[in-house]
Amino acid sequence: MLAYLLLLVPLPPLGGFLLLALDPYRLDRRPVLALSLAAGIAPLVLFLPLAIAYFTGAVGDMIAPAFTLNFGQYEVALAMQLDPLSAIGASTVTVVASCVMIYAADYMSGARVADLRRFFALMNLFQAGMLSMVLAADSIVFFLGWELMGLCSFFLISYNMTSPRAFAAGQKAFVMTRIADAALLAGLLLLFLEATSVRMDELIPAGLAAEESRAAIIAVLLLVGALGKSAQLPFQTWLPTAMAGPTPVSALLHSATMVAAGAVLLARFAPLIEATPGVAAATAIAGVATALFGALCAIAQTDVKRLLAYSSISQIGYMLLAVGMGAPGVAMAHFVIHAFFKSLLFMAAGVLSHAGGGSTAIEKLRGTAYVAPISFATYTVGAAALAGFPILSAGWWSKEAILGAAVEAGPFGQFLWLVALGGAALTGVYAYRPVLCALRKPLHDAPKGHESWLAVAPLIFLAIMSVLGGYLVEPIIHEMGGHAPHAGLGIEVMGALAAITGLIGSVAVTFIPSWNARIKRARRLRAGMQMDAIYYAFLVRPYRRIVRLLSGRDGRLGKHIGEGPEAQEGGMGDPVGTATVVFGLWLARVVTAPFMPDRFDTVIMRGAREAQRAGLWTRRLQSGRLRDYALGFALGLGVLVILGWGMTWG
Amino acid sequence: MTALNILLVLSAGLFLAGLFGVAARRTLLMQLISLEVMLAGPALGFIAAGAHHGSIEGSAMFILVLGLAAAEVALGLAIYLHMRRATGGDSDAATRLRG
Amino acid sequence: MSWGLAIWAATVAFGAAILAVTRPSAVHALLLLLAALISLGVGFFAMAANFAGAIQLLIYAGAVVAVFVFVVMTIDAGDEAMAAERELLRHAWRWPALIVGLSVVPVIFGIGGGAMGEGDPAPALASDLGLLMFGDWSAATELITLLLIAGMLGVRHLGRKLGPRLRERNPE
Amino acid sequence: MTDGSIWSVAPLVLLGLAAILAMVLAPIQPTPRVRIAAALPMALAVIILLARLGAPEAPVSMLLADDGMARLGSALAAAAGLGILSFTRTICTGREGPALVAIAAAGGVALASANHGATLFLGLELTTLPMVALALMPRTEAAVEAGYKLFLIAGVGAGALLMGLVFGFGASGSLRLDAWSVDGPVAAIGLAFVLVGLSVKFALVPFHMWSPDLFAGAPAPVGAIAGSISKVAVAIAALRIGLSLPAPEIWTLGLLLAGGAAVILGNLAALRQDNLLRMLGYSSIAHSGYIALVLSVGGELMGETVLVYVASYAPAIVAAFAVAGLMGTGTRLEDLRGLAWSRPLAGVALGVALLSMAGLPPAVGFVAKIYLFSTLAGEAAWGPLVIAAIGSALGFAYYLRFAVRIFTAPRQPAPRATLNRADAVAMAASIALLITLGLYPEPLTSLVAASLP
Amino acid sequence: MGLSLQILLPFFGGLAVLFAPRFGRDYERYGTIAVMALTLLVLIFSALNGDSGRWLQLVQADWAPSFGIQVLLAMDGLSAAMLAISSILGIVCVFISWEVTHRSAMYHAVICWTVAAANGVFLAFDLLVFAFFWELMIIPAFLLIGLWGHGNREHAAMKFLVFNAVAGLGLLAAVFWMGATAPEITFDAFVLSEAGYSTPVQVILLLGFALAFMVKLPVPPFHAWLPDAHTQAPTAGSILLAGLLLKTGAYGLFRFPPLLFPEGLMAVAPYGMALGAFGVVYGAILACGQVDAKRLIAYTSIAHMSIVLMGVCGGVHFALAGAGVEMIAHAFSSSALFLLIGALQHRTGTRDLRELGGLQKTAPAFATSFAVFFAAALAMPGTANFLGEALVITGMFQVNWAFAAIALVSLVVSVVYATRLIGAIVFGKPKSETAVFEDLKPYELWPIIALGAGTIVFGLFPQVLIGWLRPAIDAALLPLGVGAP
Repeated sequence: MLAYLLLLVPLPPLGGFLLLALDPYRLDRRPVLALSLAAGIAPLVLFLPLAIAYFTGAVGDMIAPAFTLNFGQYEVALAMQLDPLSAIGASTVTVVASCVMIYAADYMSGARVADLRRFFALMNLFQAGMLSMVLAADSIVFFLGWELMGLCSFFLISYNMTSPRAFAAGQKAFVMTRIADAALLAGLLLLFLEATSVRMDELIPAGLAAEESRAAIIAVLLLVGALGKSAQLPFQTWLPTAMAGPTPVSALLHSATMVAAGAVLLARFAPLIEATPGVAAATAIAGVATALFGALCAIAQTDVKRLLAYSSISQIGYMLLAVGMGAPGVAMAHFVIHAFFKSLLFMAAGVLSHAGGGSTAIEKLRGTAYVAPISFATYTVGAAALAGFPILSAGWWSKEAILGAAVEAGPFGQFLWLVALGGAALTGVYAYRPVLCALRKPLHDAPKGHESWLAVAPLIFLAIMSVLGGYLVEPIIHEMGGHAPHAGLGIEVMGALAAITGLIGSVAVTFIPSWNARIKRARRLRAGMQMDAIYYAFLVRPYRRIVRLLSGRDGRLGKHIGEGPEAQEGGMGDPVGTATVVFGLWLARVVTAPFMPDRFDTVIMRGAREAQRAGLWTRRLQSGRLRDYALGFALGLGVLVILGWGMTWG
Repeated sequence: MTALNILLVLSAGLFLAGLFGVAARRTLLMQLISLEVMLAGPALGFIAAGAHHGSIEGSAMFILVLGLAAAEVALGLAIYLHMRRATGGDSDAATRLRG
Repeated sequence: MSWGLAIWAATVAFGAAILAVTRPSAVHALLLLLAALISLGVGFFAMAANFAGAIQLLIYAGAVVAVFVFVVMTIDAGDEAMAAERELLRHAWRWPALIVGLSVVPVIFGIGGGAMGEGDPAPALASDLGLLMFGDWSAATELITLLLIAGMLGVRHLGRKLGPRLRERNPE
Repeated sequence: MTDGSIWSVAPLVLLGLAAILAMVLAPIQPTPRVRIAAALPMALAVIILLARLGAPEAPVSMLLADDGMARLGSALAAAAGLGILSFTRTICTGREGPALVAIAAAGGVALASANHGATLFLGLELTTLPMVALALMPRTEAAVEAGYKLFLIAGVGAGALLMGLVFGFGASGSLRLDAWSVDGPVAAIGLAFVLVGLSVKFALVPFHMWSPDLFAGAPAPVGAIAGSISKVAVAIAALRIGLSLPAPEIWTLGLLLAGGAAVILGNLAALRQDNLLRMLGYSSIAHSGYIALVLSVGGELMGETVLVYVASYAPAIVAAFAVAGLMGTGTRLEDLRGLAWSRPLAGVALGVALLSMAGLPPAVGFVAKIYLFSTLAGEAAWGPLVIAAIGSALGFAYYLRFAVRIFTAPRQPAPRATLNRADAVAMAASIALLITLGLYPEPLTSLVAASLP
Repeated sequence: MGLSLQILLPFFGGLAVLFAPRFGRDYERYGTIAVMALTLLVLIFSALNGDSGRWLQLVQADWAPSFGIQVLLAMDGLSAAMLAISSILGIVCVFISWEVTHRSAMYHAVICWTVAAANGVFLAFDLLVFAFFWELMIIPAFLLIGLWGHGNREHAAMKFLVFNAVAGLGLLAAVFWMGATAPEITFDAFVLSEAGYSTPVQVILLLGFALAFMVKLPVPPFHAWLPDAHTQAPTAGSILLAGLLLKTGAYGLFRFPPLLFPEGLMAVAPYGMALGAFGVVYGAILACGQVDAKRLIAYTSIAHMSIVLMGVCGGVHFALAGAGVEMIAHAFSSSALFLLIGALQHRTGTRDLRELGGLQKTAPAFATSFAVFFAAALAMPGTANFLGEALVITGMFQVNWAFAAIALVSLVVSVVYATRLIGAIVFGKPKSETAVFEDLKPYELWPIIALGAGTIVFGLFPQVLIGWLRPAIDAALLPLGVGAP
């Protein structure tokens, strides 16, 4: 019976979305805010008792079937389930979503009612999508949630309708994530063909039982799906530009939930990844490489949101490293902790930038520490967790767990551990830059602005979680069936040293003018190693040239088709289509010219002229003179009589 | 070469003479006269064949031919009188309808 | 029943016909036509088709040609008309002669040579003709009367003074 | 006169009565009433003929046959006459119009049931002379000229037919069509002459020259008679000759040459015609050509094809001429623009008639075309098949040229002209006939199959 | 009896509607709706109490025995779905052309006749009658584009006519040849299916049929008529064209090749799938390059229908089910998009994407409905389009992975053109044309809601739809001897 409660969890946000989007009752500002908050927080209210009951063992794993489909002889049962992964994921999502909803209620209060309604509708839809993905017991609901998140991210990134930059960012995000979704869909469908059923608990064993090459392909496809959605290395360019969206969106989607969905996916299908060693290694390498890449780029950022974006990329890199090392539990632990402190950082940065005159540049944040002390304090706690400040911050525990898991995974793991350690140090450098900047004196006018308690409350809660979260790491790992890695005192000391050097580096970079100038000059690094420009040059521009070539916009193909709309500028080219028309015209002219009763009148006139000449000849015959008619008669008579007579000779 | 053969050849001759007349002569009157000559041909032919075969149908057909000739004369002359006013009796001038 | 006389009469008629058709003057043509028809009548008598001969002489040669003469008299076919006619005829007869000649050859040899099958020649009695015309051939008699009526209707309309409406439709 | 034969001669008698009645009443009564007086006996004749279609044969005299072909032909001729009566207006055909049309119908009936030389000759002449007389009625110069041309050529044709009968009579001793022996040269030449006589009336090339001028010059009823009554009757007479004689070479070869030439010349000449009536004239030559090709090819389907073709052509040409009569003889292509909108019934009637003549699906012409092509293909007569195909392709071009013009939007909205009731009835009847038979050809095909031996 | 009503009712309804304006204003519109609704009711009634065998309903009566033509109408799940769509789209057309006043009686009559002809195609199983309705269908569409279109409509209507008429010849030739060579002249599809032609003969006949279906589908290279026809057609014309005429091509491919030429189909299937794959990519790429909104959607239709072609040629249960679902989904989504673009053009007078924009601000209802069908256009899960494409991809995975990959590429490219479309129309600052823009009127909103509901309901609960198509799919698979893998 309790299982059906599970089905109810994603329904309130869905209902909220419908009410807000279709807006049957023409709600005003206050009811809209109230409804959004209610719909946003309801899943937390519904799911928490279930989660607590589950974690305390009061209720075991359960599956709530929604309805069944049959394709021919296949029975396809859609359902939701409660198991360690979904419990942890769902609880994190609901908690973070509620915080962001409350924060957004204050942050977005300046918008028009219509925009507000649209914003909260999409946020609720997103939460429904994420929850249904996490709780899904079968691949169809999973993919439904997965794609729904992609759609909402597109609309939310381009929330600011009038700015073309926002729309471009949204489009780029949607296209890149869609490439990954296509790979994921392929993987899921292949799995479905293997298992002839959609249920996760049947897909995974079937995937394991599949023969070598197919299992490898499926694993690679799933990995690509994860990389795309979580903006890992090959697909990472869309996340920084996605910062064009409002801060709550960044806080919810592009830090805690959607971007980390890749990690949840890999954790869900971890057995498949581990079954094929090559793919596991690839995941780990991709993770570490992205972590390093993200950290490096973050250092050079001048905008706090882009900095945090790159930091999300690198943190998720760590999660992938954990999964690669065969410890999905550790990855999920870091997912939880990361969700807390990353959303905290985004929201705090939002308040600070509001206080610092609205721009998110780090320079503009100078002196905001004194204007918005609480949010500055919470930001500092978040930064500490991000940098993995030893013992005190939750980030340290989850990062240690990951590094420990890497060390335990053998010689290859130790090498990755070393790289990850460097990454951790770099993380420390960029994590504290905004904090230190905010502490410095304002250049000229002192920043004013205030902190409303509505915005600050979630920050405080998240700050607490960022500190106390460390205690959650052990239980999460055990819940997920992994064992907490104890890599010995030396490794932990090395970790702490890395964090400390990070802090020192950050202080140095901020306050030593020469280092600070070098960071400002690192333009290539700031632009994410120009990966964006490279993609544009090698992928987007050739594609645009093909499209223009085929659609005839460069006019070359369009002109010679002759009359009709083909010749006008714009989207008419379509070589294959016009090829058929040209062939048809040629055929008509050659074969059926005189009989084509059709608009191609040039053809008709030529055909008609021959018939006309013959017609004229016959009409001249009809001279009108009676004597000629009589002559014609006599001629006919003569011919027939001669023939008649001739016939009888035989 | 029985008598009937000769007579039939002569009746064909009459017919062809009439046909020549219609084809060659331009004035309406002469064309009408040639028409009468043409109809005289079959008259002779029917009577000759009827006599040769001893069947009365020849004479009967002769009477029918006669009836036709009479009707044609009437109509022909009426048309001739009417057209004389417009085209002066010349059949070649009457070419309003052509092409 | 003397076939010789019949053939002789037919040849005379043929000669007269040829001359009638080629004379420029209408009056000469008319007279020659009359001669041809009369000689045909004699031929019919020679072939013992007395009733047909009588009809030929009385109606065909008499009444029909009489109408022609009457019409020719009303129009003054003077000599300048004859000159114009001769002019018109001179260079117009070559083609018709050739084309009509086409069918003369097969007629002469085809009909001339064709086997006619021996028939039992018998005089065509008027009584048999009457029996046939109003017995088996009653339908044909009815139809020939209808034909004459049609001709009469046409002539009567052409002869009538134009009604008011018709006159305004064609003013001439 | 067994009782059966009374019914077999009744149609001819009724038509004669109609002619006489119309002639008598012409000077006294106004023409519409005269038309009704002529129409009633005709309608009765049609009904009797259709009723007796299945009845046993009862020939009234040796001159008139009474088999299925004769009855169907007579019915079509009489029905066509009825249709033509509806648009013989006093303005163009004088007070004597109805009488002449009745006579022509009687001639058609006689010719359709002629199995003897006399009725063949009389039937042929009875359809021609009324046409000449009718052509003269408007007394305009063009009409009289057309009448004269028809008069002379038809006279010459009649002379040729008579010579043919003379030779046949001379050779075989009897004037009955089925008694001809075809072996000697005399009979062959005789048959050639008869073929020439019939071809003149059938307007096959090179004897067709009177037809376009007559259609263009003379008033509408004359063209209608030439197109429907005379074509139907001559086709059936030719069919009867073709069926009774054992396949003489001259007959089939003559028809093949004349027919093929007619199809090609008729269609080509009609291609660039702008005058509606002249185009109909040339296209009627072409349709005679198609029938002649079928007659020349023979085969067991020949009878059915001729009857179906004729039955489908007659209503179409009558409808076309009803509309042409309404719009005057000089109607050019341009005058037809937007006819469907200014005169809906007339526009649709002409449109459907043209579609049927072109042989397009919704109208019965399509069925006739199927029969035509299946006969030609069935007998593997590739020459005529190719000629017929080219002909009908050309036919599409000029028929559709006129048909499309009718349905295009008029430049300036022409006033809605009112039709008199008789015209409206005739047009509506022909549309209904053409479309229903086109969509559901079963009654026509079974009727034709029943009427053939 | 119910079946023949499906054809006769709209036909005679059309005739009645012609004279409806005499009785009062807008009577022709109510008349058409009544006719369509009645047809739908009759359909539902005859579908519900249809017998459980292969065919829900079967009507057999001879029409012209001397030519071997008979009235043979049969309906199963697939044709029932198609008939339902045609009636629904008929009603939608009437709603959205509420402001068409130029010769509106004839306009509504033509709509009825298009539906009648399409119903004829969906029901006829006598090949000649099928070919007859197939040719008949072109005429009302030609009139719709030719008379009520805008811009260069004669050219477009003529191009449409020539393409479809010439293609129809292929079908006619094949049908006549089959009918003539059959032992006794008959065009009955069931009798002919046992005629046992040899494989090469089957391939040739199949090409004849396929030519007609592929031009109507349309699949490159026979698609040149679609963009012109759509850009010049009135809104109702576009909807009937996209929603109905394209489906007859798909229905034809779904029904006749497997029934009549199984071996021929198996021989040709790989090439068919390759052509479909090419069509998917080609249509999608061209859609990205379009400047005119309707042209863009026309090219997306080409891409979607190429997926249907791939599905039908797949010969596997999933592929055929996917093709069936995609057909119906595309009917809903493309009709709705055309409706919206039509409404847009009606208000702003232009379809050029460069001059539109910013509708979110001025017309939120329009923007929201556009968003729903934007999701459908890029096959977002939860819409029927996704289900169709996913099934086809699954089928392709079973047959050939390359084609599956290409179909996946179409998923990605569809995002590019879909975002380009919504970006140009909904996003951005309102330009001069779209500054004053009154929102969707009720008579435009209700059809949108109906079509949206159709897409979403079938997307989330496809059970109803797939159940309906099962018998048709199994029948299509039987002769291929493939059965359920």
